[in-house]
Amino acid sequence: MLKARVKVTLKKSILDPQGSAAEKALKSMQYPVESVRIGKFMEVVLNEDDKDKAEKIMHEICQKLLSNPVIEDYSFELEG
Amino acid sequence: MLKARVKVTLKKSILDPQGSAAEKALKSMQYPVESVRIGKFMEVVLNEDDKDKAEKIMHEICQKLLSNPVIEDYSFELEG
Amino acid sequence: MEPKIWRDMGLSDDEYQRIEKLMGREPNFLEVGIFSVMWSEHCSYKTSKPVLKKFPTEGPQVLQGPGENAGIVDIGDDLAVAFKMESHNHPSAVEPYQGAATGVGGILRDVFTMGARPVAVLNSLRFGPLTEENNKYLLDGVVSGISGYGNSIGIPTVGGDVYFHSSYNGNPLVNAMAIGLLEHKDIAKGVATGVGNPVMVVGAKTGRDGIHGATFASVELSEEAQPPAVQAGDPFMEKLLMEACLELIQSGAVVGIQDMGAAGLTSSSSEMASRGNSGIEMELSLVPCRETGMTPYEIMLSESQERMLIVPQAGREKEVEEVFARWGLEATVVGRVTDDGMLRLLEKGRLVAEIPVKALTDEAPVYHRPSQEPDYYQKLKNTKLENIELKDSAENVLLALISSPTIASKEWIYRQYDYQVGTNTVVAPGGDAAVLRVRGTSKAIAMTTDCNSRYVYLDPYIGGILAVVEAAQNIVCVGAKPLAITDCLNFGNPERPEIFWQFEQACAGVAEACRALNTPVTGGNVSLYNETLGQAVYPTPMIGMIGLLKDLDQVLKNQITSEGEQLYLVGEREGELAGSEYLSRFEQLEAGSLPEPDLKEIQKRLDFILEGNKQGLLLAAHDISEGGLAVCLAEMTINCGAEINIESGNQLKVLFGERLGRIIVTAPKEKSAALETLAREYDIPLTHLGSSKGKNLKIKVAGQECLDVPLSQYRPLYESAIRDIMES
Amino acid sequence: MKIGVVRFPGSSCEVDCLEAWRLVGEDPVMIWHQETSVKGFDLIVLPGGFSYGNYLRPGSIARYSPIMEDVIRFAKSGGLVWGISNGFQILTECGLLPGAFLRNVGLRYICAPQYLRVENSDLPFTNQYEKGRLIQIPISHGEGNYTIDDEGLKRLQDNNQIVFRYVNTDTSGNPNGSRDNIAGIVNKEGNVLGMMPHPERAVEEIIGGVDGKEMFLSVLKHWEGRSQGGA
Ligand SMILES: Nc1ncnc2c1ncn2[C@@H]1O[C@H](COP(=O)(O)OP(=O)(O)O)[C@@H](O)[C@H]1O
Ligand SMILES: [Mg+2]
Repeated sequence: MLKARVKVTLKKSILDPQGSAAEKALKSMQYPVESVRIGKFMEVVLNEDDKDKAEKIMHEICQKLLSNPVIEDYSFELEG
Repeated sequence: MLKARVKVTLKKSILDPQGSAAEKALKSMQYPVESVRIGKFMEVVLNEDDKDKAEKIMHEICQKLLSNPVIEDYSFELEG
Repeated sequence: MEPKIWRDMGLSDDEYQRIEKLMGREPNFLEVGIFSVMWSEHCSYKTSKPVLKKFPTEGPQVLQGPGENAGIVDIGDDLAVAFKMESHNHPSAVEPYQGAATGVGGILRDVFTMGARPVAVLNSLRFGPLTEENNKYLLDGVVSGISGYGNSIGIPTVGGDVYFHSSYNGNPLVNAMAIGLLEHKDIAKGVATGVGNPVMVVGAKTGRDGIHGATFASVELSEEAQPPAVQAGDPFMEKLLMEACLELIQSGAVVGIQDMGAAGLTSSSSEMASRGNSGIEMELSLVPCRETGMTPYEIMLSESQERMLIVPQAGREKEVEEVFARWGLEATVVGRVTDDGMLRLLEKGRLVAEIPVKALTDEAPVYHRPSQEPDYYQKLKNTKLENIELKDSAENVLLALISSPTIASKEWIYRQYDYQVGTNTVVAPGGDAAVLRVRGTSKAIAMTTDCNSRYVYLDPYIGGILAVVEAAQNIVCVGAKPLAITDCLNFGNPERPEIFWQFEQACAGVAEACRALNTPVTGGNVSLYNETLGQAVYPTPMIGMIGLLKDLDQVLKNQITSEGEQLYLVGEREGELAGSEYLSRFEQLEAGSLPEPDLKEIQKRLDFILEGNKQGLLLAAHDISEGGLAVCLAEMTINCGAEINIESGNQLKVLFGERLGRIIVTAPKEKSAALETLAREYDIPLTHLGSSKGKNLKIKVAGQECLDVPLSQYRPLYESAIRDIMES
Repeated sequence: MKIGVVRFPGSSCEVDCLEAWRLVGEDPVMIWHQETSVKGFDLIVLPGGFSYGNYLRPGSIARYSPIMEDVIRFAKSGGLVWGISNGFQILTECGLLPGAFLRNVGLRYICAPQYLRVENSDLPFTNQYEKGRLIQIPISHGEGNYTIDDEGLKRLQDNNQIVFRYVNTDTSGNPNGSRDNIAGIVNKEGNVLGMMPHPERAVEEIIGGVDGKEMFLSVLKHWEGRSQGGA
C-alpha cells in the first residue's frame, strides 16, 4: 500500500471566493496578511506497492476526478 | 514576506462524506483505491519577515479562522 | 463498582441503587452506560413526564399521538401528515454548522421513519443579541448548517422564527421541525415484534462520534462539561437512506423501524422492544463500524448519524438488502427479536450485557421536582407602567422597531434555504405561515413555529397560552384551520424549583390553549438544562403548528397588494405595554402584567376570519405580534401604502402596545358591508381602520396625525437590517 | 416527444422537471443513472439537486455515472440536452460545455427570485421569447459562480452562445459573481443548454410565476417544426 498526499490548488488566473473571504476577514482582524488562497488537500491510500504504477494511477485519478483541469492544478507526493 | 502552506485535515473520528464519496467513485471506476480523506490546503502570504513571529501568527489564525479546532487539525510549513 | 463511574456518566447514587435493584445484581460498565443514557433526561423525560401528561393528545384528527417518533394527523382523502419538532441546542453551541445540520437530519429521520415522505422543514432559532460577535458567528454557522443539510437533501426549508435576546447568550436554541406526507396505509411504527424476526442496522457505519450525546444534552453548559466528539452530518447518505426506507416501508416487509437518534443503538433497540413488549438480542461484532477496535460500549453509545434500526419479517432479509443495495447502502442483520423481554448483547458470542428492557424504559425513575414561584415574578408583575409615555416621535419609534433584528425581515436567513424545491411552496418564508399544496388534491397544509419567550418569562402560564395562540393566528392568517401541534420545550435546569415552576406553568398554559383551540399535542421534545454559568435561558416552549386548507384557492395573503383595500382590525384597539418590544427597547424594561387571554373570544375571532375568507370577503390578513399595530401595518404595506384613522385611544398603546388575539384583515370595498355584518353575527369587535392608498403609511389616532412615513423609507430598513449587521 | 429526465443519487429536482413537462402535456420518463442507453429519446434533461452530495466539486462524480457516456454520445450526435443547475455543473464537468463553477461570491447559498435577460432566442430552448426580454426565474445554488478564461469567453460571445444573463431591475443584479453575468450558455451547435436558474419552478402562477414555461413550449415548438420538416 502506498499513500499519496495530493494538493489541488486553483489556477493563478482564477478568482478564489473562499480565499478572498478569509483574506478579508484576517485583514479586518488586523493580521499582517497579504493574501490567502484556498485549495484542497487529500490523502489517498492505494492498494498498490509499485511506485511507478502508483504514480501513473495518481496522475490519472487527479486529472479525471480529484481536480478539474479547467480551473485547478494538482501535485502529489507518494509515500511508502 | 513569508509564505505559509497550511494543511487542514478532519480529525480521525469525524465523518468525511466528501472523502467517502470520492473513494466510492474511484472504486467503482476500478482504481485500486483503499481510502480517500479530503481536507484543505491553503497558501497564506504574510507581511512579516521574522520567522518566529510569523509562526505565532499562523498558529493564531489557524486556530481562529482557517481551521475549526472542534473537528479539524492543522499543520503548516513556513517558507522564505 | 466505583461511584465515580456512574457519577461521571450522570447517574445519581439513588439511581445507581435503583439499577442494582432492577437488575438483581451489580451491573457491569457497559450496562451502567446503557442505563445512564436511557435514564438521561433527554431519553427518559424523567422530570417532564408528570407535567407532559396534562397535554390534551386526542381528537378525531389524531392518528398518532405522543410516544412514537412523530405525531400523525389526518387530512382526509386517506392522506395524513406526520410532523415533529426537536432541539439541537447544545451541539449547536459547540459547533454551530454541524450541530444545526445534524439537528435537521435527525428530525427528518423521525418523520420518514413513520413512513412519511418529508415535504418541508422549519427552524426555530434563538440567539443572544447580534451586537456580539459570537452571536453573529453562531447565527451564521447555524443558518449555513440548516441550509447545507436541508438544501442538499432536497427538502424545502419553508419557515421558522428567530428572536434575539440576551438570555440566549452562550446557549442558543436551535429547534428544527419536519413535516411529511403519507397515505394511511403506510404508517410505520417503532416496534419490535414477532419472535425470531431479524434486527437490522441500515445506513451509515457506526463511528466514535457523539458518544454520550444524550447525557451532554442533559447537563448545563460549563467550562468543565466535556462535549462529546461532534457528530458530522452526511445529507447525501441521509437522502439515500430516506429513499430506501420509504421504498422498503411501501413493500410491506417492515414490522418496525426507528431511527437512531440520541443514544443511538441503545435507545432504538430498547424502545422498539419496549413498545413491542418483546426482547432483542444483538451480536455487536456484526454492526458495521467506521473505525477499528470499537468496544461494545462505544458501539452501543455512538450517535453516528444517518442510521436506522429495522425489524423486517423473517425471511425477507434479502429483499431489505436489495432495496438498500440499489441505493448504494448496507443493511446488516445484527440480531433478532426474542420473547424474554431482555436486551441481550453479545460480542463474538460472549455475553456482554443483559438488561430487562422495561427497566430501561418504563422503570426509569420519574421525579416530581419541587416547584416554587420565583421572586422576580410578583415584582415584575406589579411594576407600574401607567406613567410611561412615547419617548420619541411615533415615526422614529416605528423605524427603530422595524429594523430591530427580532422584528426585521428574515430574508437574509431564508434566502440561504432552498424553500422551493419540490415546487409545492405556495406561501414561501416571509408570510405568517408557510403553505404547501398537496399534489393530486385541492388541499394545502400550513405550518408555523412560534413562541415569544419574554411573555413566558413574565408569566409562564399566560405566555404558554400565548405561544399557542400566536401559532394559531399565523395559521389562520394564511387561510388555514389549525389542526394540531408539536412542541419543543426549552427550559433551564429543572432541579431549580423556580425553573421547574416555569416549566409546569408554561406547560399548563400550552395545554389550556390547545384544549380551547382544539389543537391536540401529537408529540414534541423537551430540552432542559439550557443554562450558561448558572444563567437560564428565558423559558421557551416552542410551538410548531400545522393547519389545513381544504381549498388551495383560499390562501390568504399577508400583504396589501393594491389600492382601495379596506383595512379592518379584529380585536381590541389598544394593546398593553407589558412585555412589549417598545418597553424593552425604549425603557430597557421587561416587566408588566399580561392580561389573561379569553380563549373563547379568540377562537371566535379565528373562526370569523376563516368564515369570512370562505365567503370570499377577505384579501389579506396579518396578525399583530411583536411591535404592535404600527409594525403590523408597516409589514402589510411594504408594497402599497395606507391611510389609517383610529378614532380613539392612547397613542402609545394603540400604535405599539401588544396583545395577542388581534388581527388586521383587508377586504375589497364592495365586500365591506358583508364583512361588517358577519362580524356582528360572530359578535366580535371589528374596527374599520382605513384603506390602502399611495406610497406612505399614514396613521391618525384620536384625531391626531401621528405618523406619516414613505414606504421607500421603512421598506429598505426592514429588508436589510439583518443583512447589514451580518455582512458588515 | 420522448423526454427523459436523469435521476442521479442526490438529484432533487427530477420530479419537479417531470411535473413541469406534464403541465405542457408531455409524458416524460425518469431515467436511473445506472442505465446505459438513452436510445429513442428526443431530449435528455439533467435536473438540479446535489448529485453525490455535490461532494468534491458539484457534478464531478455524477459525470462518471454509467448513463453519462451515452448522454455524451447523444449530445455529440446532435441530441437535445438540457442541464439545469446541477445539470449545468455536470455538463461543464464532462466537457460538453466550457467553463467551470466556483462558490458564490459571498460564500452563501442563494435561493431567490432572479431577473434574467434572454440573449439568444434562436434556440430550440428559447424560440418562444423575444430577444432581450426580461424574465423572472428563481435561482437556488451555492456554487453558481461561472468562470471561464478570456479566450473561452470571447468564443462564447462571438458565437452567440450566451443564452441568459443575470440582470438588475431593482436589487437583483449578478447574484453570485458569474463571469460576464452569465446565467446560461449553449454549445456551439446549439443543442446542449446549461443554465443555473430553475425554469421548472416558474411554470405556475401559484408557485411564483410562469416566465419559465416558454422554455418548455420552445422545445415543443422546435420539435414540431423538426418532425414536420421530416428530419
Ligand atoms: N429561521 C427562519 N427560517 C425560515 N424562515 C423564517 C425564519 N425566521 C423567520 N422566517 C420567516 O419570516 C416570517 C416572519 O417571521 P416572524 O417575524 O417570526 O413572524 P410572525 O411574527 O408572524 O411569527 C416567518 O413566518 C417565516 O416565514
Ligand atoms: Mg404573524
